[in-house]
Amino acid sequence: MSDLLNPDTLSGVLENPASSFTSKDLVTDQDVRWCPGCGDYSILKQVQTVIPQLNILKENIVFVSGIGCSSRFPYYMDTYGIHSIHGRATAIATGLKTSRPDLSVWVVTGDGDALSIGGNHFIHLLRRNPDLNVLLFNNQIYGLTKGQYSPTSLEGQVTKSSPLGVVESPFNPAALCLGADSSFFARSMDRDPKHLQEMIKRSAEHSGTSILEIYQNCNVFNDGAFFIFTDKETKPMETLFLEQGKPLIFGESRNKGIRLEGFTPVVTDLNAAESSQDDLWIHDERDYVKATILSRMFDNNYMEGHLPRPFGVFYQKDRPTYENSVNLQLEESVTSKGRGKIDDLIRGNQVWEVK
Amino acid sequence: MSDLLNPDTLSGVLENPASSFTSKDLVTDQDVRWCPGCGDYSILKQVQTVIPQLNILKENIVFVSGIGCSSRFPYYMDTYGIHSIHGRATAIATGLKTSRPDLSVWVVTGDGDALSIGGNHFIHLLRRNPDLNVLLFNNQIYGLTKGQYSPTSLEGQVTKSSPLGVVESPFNPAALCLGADSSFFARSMDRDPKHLQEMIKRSAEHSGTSILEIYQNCNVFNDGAFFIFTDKETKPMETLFLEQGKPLIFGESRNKGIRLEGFTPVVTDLNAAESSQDDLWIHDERDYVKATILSRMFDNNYMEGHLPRPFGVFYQKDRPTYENSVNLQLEESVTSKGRGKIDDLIRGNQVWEVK
Amino acid sequence: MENSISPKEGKIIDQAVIRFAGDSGDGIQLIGSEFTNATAISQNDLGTFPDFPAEIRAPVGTLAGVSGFQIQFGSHEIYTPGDNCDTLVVMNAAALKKNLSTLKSGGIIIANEEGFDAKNLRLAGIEAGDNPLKNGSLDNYELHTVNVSKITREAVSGLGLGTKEADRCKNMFVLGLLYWLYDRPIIPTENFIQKKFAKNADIASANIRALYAGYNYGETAEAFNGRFEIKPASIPPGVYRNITGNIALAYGLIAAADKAGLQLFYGTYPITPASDILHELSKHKNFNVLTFQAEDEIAAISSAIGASYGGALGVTGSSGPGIDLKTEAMGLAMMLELPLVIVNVQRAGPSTGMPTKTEQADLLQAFFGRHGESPIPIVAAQSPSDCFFAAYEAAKAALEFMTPVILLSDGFIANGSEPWKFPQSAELSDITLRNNVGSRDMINGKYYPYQRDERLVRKWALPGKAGFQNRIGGIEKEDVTGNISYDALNHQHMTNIRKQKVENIAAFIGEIQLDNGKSEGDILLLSWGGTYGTVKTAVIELINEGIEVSHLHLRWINPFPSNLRDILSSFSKIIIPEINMGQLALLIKAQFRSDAIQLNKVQGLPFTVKEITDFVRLIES
Amino acid sequence: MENSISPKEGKIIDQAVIRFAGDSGDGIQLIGSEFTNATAISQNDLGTFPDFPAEIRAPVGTLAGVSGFQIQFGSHEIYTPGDNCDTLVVMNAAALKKNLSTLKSGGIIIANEEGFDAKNLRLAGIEAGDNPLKNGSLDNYELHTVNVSKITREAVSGLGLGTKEADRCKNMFVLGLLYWLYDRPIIPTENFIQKKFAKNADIASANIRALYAGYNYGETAEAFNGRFEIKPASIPPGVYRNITGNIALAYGLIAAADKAGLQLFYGTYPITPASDILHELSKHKNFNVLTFQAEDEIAAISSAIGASYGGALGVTGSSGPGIDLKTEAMGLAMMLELPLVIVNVQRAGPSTGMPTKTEQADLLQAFFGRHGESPIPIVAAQSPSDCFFAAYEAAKAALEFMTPVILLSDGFIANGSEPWKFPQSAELSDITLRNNVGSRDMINGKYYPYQRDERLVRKWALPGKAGFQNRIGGIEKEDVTGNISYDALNHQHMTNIRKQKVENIAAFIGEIQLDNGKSEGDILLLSWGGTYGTVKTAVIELINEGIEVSHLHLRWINPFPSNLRDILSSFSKIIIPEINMGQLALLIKAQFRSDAIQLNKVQGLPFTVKEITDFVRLIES
Ligand SMILES: Cc1ncc(C[n+]2csc(CCOP(=O)(O)OP(=O)(O)O)c2C)c(N)n1
Ligand SMILES: Cc1ncc(C[n+]2csc(CCOP(=O)(O)OP(=O)(O)O)c2C)c(N)n1
Ligand code: SF4
Ligand code: SF4
Ligand SMILES: [Mg+2]
Ligand SMILES: [Mg+2]
Repeated sequence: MSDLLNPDTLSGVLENPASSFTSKDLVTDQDVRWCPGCGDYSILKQVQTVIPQLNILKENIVFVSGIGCSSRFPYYMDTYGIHSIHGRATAIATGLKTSRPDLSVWVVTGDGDALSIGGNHFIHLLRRNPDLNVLLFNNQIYGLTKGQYSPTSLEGQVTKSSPLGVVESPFNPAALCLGADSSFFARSMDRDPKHLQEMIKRSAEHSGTSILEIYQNCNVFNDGAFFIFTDKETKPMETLFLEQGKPLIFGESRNKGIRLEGFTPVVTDLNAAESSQDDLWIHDERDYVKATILSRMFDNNYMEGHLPRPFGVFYQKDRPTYENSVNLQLEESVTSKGRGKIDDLIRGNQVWEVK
Repeated sequence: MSDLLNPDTLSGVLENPASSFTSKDLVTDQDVRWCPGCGDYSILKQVQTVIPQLNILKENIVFVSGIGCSSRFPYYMDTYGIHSIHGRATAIATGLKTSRPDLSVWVVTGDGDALSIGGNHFIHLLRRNPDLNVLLFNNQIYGLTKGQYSPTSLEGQVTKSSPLGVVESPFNPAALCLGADSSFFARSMDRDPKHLQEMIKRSAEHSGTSILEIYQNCNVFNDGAFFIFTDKETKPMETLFLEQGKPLIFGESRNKGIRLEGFTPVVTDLNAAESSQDDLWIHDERDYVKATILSRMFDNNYMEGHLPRPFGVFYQKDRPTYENSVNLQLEESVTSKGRGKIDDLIRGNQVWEVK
Repeated sequence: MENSISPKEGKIIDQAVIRFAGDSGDGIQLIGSEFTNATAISQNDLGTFPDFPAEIRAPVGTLAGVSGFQIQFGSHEIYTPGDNCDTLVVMNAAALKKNLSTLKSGGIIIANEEGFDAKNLRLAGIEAGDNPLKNGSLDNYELHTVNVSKITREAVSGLGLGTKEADRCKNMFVLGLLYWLYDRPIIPTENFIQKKFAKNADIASANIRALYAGYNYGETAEAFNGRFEIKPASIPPGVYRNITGNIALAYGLIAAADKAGLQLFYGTYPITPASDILHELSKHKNFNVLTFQAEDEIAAISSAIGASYGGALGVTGSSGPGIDLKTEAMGLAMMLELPLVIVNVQRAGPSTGMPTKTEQADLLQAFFGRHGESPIPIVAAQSPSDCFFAAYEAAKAALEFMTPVILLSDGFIANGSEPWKFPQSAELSDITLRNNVGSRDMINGKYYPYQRDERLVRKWALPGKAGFQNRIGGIEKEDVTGNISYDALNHQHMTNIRKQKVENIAAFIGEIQLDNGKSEGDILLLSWGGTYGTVKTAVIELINEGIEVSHLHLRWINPFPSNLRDILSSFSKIIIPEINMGQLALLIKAQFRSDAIQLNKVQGLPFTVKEITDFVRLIES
Repeated sequence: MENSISPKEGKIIDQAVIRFAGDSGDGIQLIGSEFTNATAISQNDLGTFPDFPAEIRAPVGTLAGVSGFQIQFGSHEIYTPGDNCDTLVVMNAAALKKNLSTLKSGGIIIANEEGFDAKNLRLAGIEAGDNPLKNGSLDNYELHTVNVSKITREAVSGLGLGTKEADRCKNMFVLGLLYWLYDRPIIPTENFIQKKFAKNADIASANIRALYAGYNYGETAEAFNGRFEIKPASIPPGVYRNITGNIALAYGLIAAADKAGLQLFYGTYPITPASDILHELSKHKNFNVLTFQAEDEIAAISSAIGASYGGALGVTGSSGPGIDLKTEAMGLAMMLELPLVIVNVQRAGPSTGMPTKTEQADLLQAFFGRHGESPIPIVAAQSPSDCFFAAYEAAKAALEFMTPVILLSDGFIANGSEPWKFPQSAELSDITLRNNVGSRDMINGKYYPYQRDERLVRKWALPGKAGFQNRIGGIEKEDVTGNISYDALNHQHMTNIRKQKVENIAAFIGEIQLDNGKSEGDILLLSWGGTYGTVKTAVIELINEGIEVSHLHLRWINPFPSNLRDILSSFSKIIIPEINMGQLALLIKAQFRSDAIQLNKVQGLPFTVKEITDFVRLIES
């Protein structure tokens, strides 16, 4: 909210000239308690690598998380932080950001935390669009509670709570976000540090709620869920990295391209004589319908003739942020009515005197 | 669940040979307590008109609602019914339908009940896809609590809780449903009885969760929110009625058509010499991308050159219902292991005897 | 403003209770509040209570559609809207049927004749032949049947209004008549009408004509055997206003935030009867008040916790069902040791219950409605205007002790109103914040979020402050450092600290004083929350009768005032009247007096003074 | 099965406590349960308790990563896992550091030498020079340092296993050694291994070799001054199995639904320590058990309510934070008067607290954790095997009284195990359903959902039954008809009925008997829930010492047994030990004995027997 309205909240910044800091400065004295080999380690590292490059004052950064393995994150970041309760990080962060637009607020959450118990806050967050950076650790399992299926677990997946296989069909996070008017959706993975770093940067730069879905390996309860996307062997054919303004190309020797036949994405062999790059689908982050089609490139990777899984920024849209709209109203009412005076308020407009 | 598994639950049906009944048989002795002129009256009437035509046994029908003006509905239907708590009707109905697939379960909910407090259950309902018929009374306001804005209220709308106008952008229910993998979404309105009846029938016929969004006038707290779609004057130009396999046509004398230029819907004047009906957008309920584009024909109707608002079935998809998948697993395990014997279960596989 | 029409001699009475009743559409609440203002200006003390129909509007003319408004006013102090009324105004048959039981025998009935026609009788479920205005069933009341509609139409004729519009002025006719009968100033209402219909002169003058028509009807019709005069009350001198509980509560929050120099962040989800707090606060953005209408109550309290973490005064408010949903996050706030005010405007439960009716059955939930040992301070407002001070105190305690505080109100005081000798903001006690961290709070160069002062209160290092980065969370933490800890003795230590910290608030509250009566003796009435006015009135009556009874009223319930035990042990009988099945009683029995006597009522209604006096007489004899 | 290796003479002792401790990856829980089975087969009575690390696995070798398992067994009845252990097995330095305090002085330590190398010492935060195995700090214990890894590798060599795989057999070596030391049968474990690794013969034989290697090490190494023999316990004859609380609870629910001929619908959301109930139930679909993993706890209980409305036995289960979220829907179920079991496996709170630790601090929440007057029956399981009967009783009461019932368990008994002389299903009492509506339930041709029998219980007309269509809801309703009603006296009437209905369950419970001691006297220990075994053991000890003390244990807490008042009034001192700050104590003080004495512990751990006996001696003297 505006300085005018609440001078002291910004004191921290004022007192401190922009101090630059390194990744090391973001490490806390707490020993990291994830299982050896957990994908969370990589994500933590990439976040600690990227943040110093964003020139934000360290003291203006807040990490808010829910409950889950992923949600232990704030304890490992030497910033301000709240390790809250299951599913509510998004709601807490919305309140914080609305009241303190000057802060850089990050949400760390899991597929269960964000999409199961936190689903309602999640879609309303997207609708309101405050400027939060949401890191959604998707390991397609409940890690902390030791291996029950989550809303992103695959049909048929055998887990502690689905001995005969999951019967529900999983959420498609990209599609869900687009349907809820997300202004920024991107996907990356724990095992591609460079890409992950870039996506973290993009998320941070976006003004409005940015959702970064990160495929994260839970090597204890759902090991290998994403190997097909991360293994040298399979990665080239199974992953499609999106770049703004560039054609959709993938494959060992980037020899495969994707065309749109009507609304249907079709894979073409770029080596084949007849085909050319000219008629390939050109990625446009601003195109909602294209993003929708990308979100539907989500089919079971063990199916014949399936499409590669897209990674990168699916969609980005400029929308007013919630905190701006709210605080604008606040400031306008100050401008129009003047800063409120308690005594006038309490007195109201009809009084009488008893002598 | 299958007869085999629980014989007594079906007793009602067995005792009673398929009894036919009329709309009157659906009326209860409770006097209807909505405000005079409320759109809910029409919806109640259409539901009571359609249901007898569906040849379901009256005793197999259950109406489940949350809290809200709309949610008083079950008290006015002489079927089984639960008037539950705010936002939870969808979850209660899911439990009921999963345990009792033999029943015809209907959910009556409001824009606040379903999309605000009930948002999480709503999207998970769509993901699981039990065979429920959801009637979503959208009046873009909280009626029962006397006029606060809802998640479907328009930006700028002045309500008791937004004296300076709503700053949030509303949910787009159609888009939200598509994003959450809805298998059936349709839209109708309280003031078009014929169309509403048809849509209720279509919803009931769909196997899986059918969402029927009904524009409903709250003449006390949000009067006229939909007049532009319901008034004789404006209706022809502002509404687009979808028919499977038919071109998108609207207007006074059905003289306007909609073409797709790439992904962009464009209005064409059918009287104009050059244009013909041949290149018009043909409605296909099975086309997800087209449904997505339809869902985005949602812009502010007071904007220049805006598109008409679609009504009818946007999208329908065949997906296994949750209760079928669940009960299939249940029956399979009975077939494979045989009906469980308690004594074997309790005994387990390692015992010892103390003499 | 002053009264233009000189009062003709009237029968002098020292108090009166009037009840207006009619269809939701008849504008009953409006004339109720106008009559209230006129009465306030006449310097009578007063208490009011609106009796809304259930939330959904029922068809016109039906019992379910009846809306009522009751006011008690007098030349002495008034603490309740009164038990039964002296004068009952009914706009239709349903209104009479529903409210006759509240009229004293011999009381005055003013009935709108048209409201008793065949149609209205049918809608009220009365046989056509049984018109109570005609069948003598009202013989032992003073019945005045007035053809309000007809006279009103005549009065406004010539202004070119349709009958529908004309009939909308009926309520003003009735108001005018009551102004005459009870000798109230008419000008203020005239001004009010002018302002209200500034944009529509005809409607304005129509209403004003109707108002005077009613007044003159009284003057001329000779129907009434005289009018009444109530002398100004001898209440403390000063400037007064009339205020309802919910508005006072909203002002109390704004005043506290303002005094503390913080933003007020109100995260909430609409629910009866708490919604008016949201409505009021949303009007005052220029006080740096931010209202957040969340998607549900969980997000509501969570957003307030987030705002508190950022340095705002976070507040959340709801009623029964919504409070249930907040309990998990309340536990988090308690664990984080962040300031937060949780407002519960209690309504009749359980479950959805009777949303428009009052109850005080959420006290034990406030104490124990969370898993684990999760102590949270509790303060309960005792009257409409006290909602201001209770809210201010709750916020002050939350900020000064870094803790969530539960503020209990109820539908009765939230919607009820009373005159208020409002304070000046300068008189409000200062609020000392814990957010001024500095190097002195460092332990060799490091800041630990759970360092505590002698009262066991931690500091509030706000994001933006360099070098004070800290992480807090809901998992059990090591004291001082705040690091996650599963250590057995640390858990016991933290459990004790969280308990002790709340008990330390007793010093902040100070000792409690008896509200009335001797400091020791036979009977003590122990009340809390919204029953204050009724019990106070009952005690005054009893003492006047010569019955020896004292009255102690609790505003802080957790912790209990330090001298509560002493006071309770000074009386041989403790009577605890509650609008529940005995919730405070359970706590008092467990801790102080196992022989406490319960007086309970769970009917969605406040106690009547008579219910209390009768019970005490019973116990006493 | 029977023991193949004939027992060599051993020192005869009548009980022992062993604690296995190592890294999460060392397979401690596995050998714990195998040792338990072997002990059970030896016909000793026993009690076990696993001591899991906090939920997230910490890096290997760290204190945070230590996993433990304790078992007490003896030739007499055993009711707890024991306070301190006689033998402590540690696989690494961290395990020793974390658990040494639990070892009796002079106790046996069996240490895996390799687990104390430089790296492991560092990880455990021990100076390289301070290796406890070498620095004499363990002198007053009987220390056995064994090079487990080395011997194990040798034992399995030739099977072509990698060192990693070979080392995975370490736990079997240790198990074998303990089998020798305490003379347990080895064959059952051999069979178990065969089954477990059926698909991988090498791994199987490697484990078996390691097992025997350990056994033989004891036999040959001469390291131990003799082995121990514990004679079979003189426990009631019959067929026994070993069972944990969560499994027993799941079975109890299945048995109840089966007996009632209903589907069991379990709607839940995973949470420690309740998740195992879901895991177990999801395996038994062929018992017509439907498990629904909901999106959150609100949907979990809501789905169960829906299933109950449809005629299933609806059950929902969770722990602290999840229970908070269910409170609103619990109020609805109470209002609807539908059968529903709400399982709360209590963990250490408040807020997220310490999820893997135990506590019984949710009792008052069970009573009062909902807005309004919302009475719900409460039953608390008292031991692992009692979870079966408690669950069965809870379900029976829910179905026969058409009410939600809260079933309290806790992490201690949920994860702990004990031998169980399990019942035959035929012995389980019948369950009489209320769903058989017929014409006799019609009032002139109409069915009203809130007609009641003499116990005030309504009927359960299920959808599908023609002519019995009915609507029920959470708004206050008129008795009998169930129509929405805002009538004041009806609300009082319904409030009383809902209260009375729960009290009527006292008849169903029957009178309660003392667990031990004289029927009147000086001291009564009053316990509830998971403290049963500890208090029982303490009382036996005290009585043997000649201290006069009696023991009463409550399984039903709401309503209290009808004869509770009489029993409590027969003793001069009532001591109430609880793993909370005094929750049952508050209720007992309020209703029966304001002088009750509290013994409270909130450390995430159960009481030790000694804590109880010490306290009683203190009070007694
Ligand atoms: C209200 C509540 N319900 C349930 C839990 C138990 N719980 C903790 S984390 C979690 C899910 C973890 O899954 P996810 O969010 O995907 O995070 P991950 O551990 O996989 O990183 C659950 C069910 C809880 N702590 N609180
Ligand atoms: C847990 C809870 N929170 C809030 C309320 C108050 N409440 C009742 S209905 C309602 C919203 C009604 O709006 P909608 O769902 O759109 O239904 P409508 O009345 O407009 O038909 C609210 C906020 C409640 N009853 N329970
Ligand atoms: S359980 Fe899975 S997600 Fe959690 S820390 Fe371990 S590997 Fe990572
Ligand atoms: S408030 Fe609005 S929605 Fe509710 S009954 Fe009245 S008109 Fe209908
Ligand atoms: Mg996960
Ligand atoms: Mg609505």
